[in-house]
Amino acid sequence: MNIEIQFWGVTARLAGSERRRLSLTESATVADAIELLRSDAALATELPRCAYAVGADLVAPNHSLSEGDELSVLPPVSGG
Amino acid sequence: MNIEIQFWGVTARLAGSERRRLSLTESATVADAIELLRSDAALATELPRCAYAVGADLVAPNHSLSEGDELSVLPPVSGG
Amino acid sequence: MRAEPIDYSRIQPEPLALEPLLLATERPDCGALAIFAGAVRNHHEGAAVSHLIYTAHAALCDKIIAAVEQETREQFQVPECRIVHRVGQLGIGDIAIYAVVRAPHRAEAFAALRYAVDSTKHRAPIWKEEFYPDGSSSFVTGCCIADGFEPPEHLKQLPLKANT
Amino acid sequence: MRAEPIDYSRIQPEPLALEPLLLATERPDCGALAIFAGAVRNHHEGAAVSHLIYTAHAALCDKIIAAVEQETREQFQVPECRIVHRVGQLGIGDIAIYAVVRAPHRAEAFAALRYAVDSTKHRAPIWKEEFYPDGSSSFVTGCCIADGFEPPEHLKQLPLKANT
Repeated sequence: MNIEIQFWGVTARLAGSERRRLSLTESATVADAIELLRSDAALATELPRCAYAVGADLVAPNHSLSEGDELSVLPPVSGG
Repeated sequence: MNIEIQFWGVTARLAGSERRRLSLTESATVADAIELLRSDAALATELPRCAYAVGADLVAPNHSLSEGDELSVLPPVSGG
Repeated sequence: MRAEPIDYSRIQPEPLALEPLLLATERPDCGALAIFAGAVRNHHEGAAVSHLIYTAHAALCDKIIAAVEQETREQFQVPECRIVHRVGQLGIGDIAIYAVVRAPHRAEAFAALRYAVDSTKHRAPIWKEEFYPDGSSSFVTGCCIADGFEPPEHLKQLPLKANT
Repeated sequence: MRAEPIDYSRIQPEPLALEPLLLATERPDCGALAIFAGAVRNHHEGAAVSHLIYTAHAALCDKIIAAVEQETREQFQVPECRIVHRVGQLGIGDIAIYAVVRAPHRAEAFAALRYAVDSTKHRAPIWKEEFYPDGSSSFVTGCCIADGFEPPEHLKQLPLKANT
């Protein structure tokens, strides 16, 4: 299946883009997507400090992904 | 000497007036003025909970009064 | 940041305005602005309240509130602290007190604001008379200024407008 | 006090206004109003800052800030809590966040305000990019949302505008 990664904050800078399509096996989880993203050396060290969301829901690493999901990569926040 | 007492808050209600002239001996202190005011039964119980000021200065009981001083009787405060 | 301290009255009979306090304290080095407003409630200790009358010893208030502002700035290392209190008749929802603190960071702003408000309530010679729907009234029992009172030197020495 | 919850956007590209938050939260039973404003400072960790750009995941922010507001009201028993955050380019002195709490008494208002601001800063998906006088920039190192992350049920279940 295909999902779309949405990079936020510094991760967009590191990824060189705000979006990236990812191809995953049918039963893939958030953790599988992270594992695939880790092959990008620029992102690898930042990913463990990130949170993840699908749409407007924060999701845990064991969350199962579905075709067409938008998975947000949320680096440490600095609002206020 | 003569001084003028200025009653604030509930003490003005208890004294029945916002002001009262007091005749004191020449070397009188704030404590002496308080002692004289205690003869007013309506005020007697409130006075120990009051602070005292001459003009815009808070004063301690041993503060010496002078002719014409305005001595403020300041009951417990409830601003804000 | 400003050329000289802006004079203002800490005790005001008119409705209090927040905007002048904010404008007078603007600073580019302060990321945190903390504000407290005390409004007249429609109840106190279970009894309905229709309105209040605040009275204040204005000259002594000005001096004591100026001292509270200075203590707040020094103890919490905050560049700006301003407090104003209204007197006269106030209706439900009317603002009786504004306290404003500006600081580089929020932790000291919160702590300083709390100190400023608590100190003003405990020490400023202001009295609240509550009026009830039946027309009766009573003075609210408050804090003894005299409790362990030992007039600190700086309270006697501070100029009236020591808010630089 | 009001007929129905007033809808408002917690993430705004326009300059933030305090007045609508105050009007929307007025209550005759609340004597304490505590407000925090976070403004852009001209310095950060010793370096001069010329301006900032805030970005936010608006939909998730709205949900998380709504949850923070609800937690604040429930944990501190305060009837009103509102938080808004600005996004886009902000200059020095511009307000990035307002948080407003109303409560019957000041103690809970202070505590609730602090919780609301701290929680928003730690949990809302908002990122600050600082720009320096030489034209360079960097993202400010912030708080890991993921630290010990276990998404609480109410964060998933809250309707987007759960601010009654």
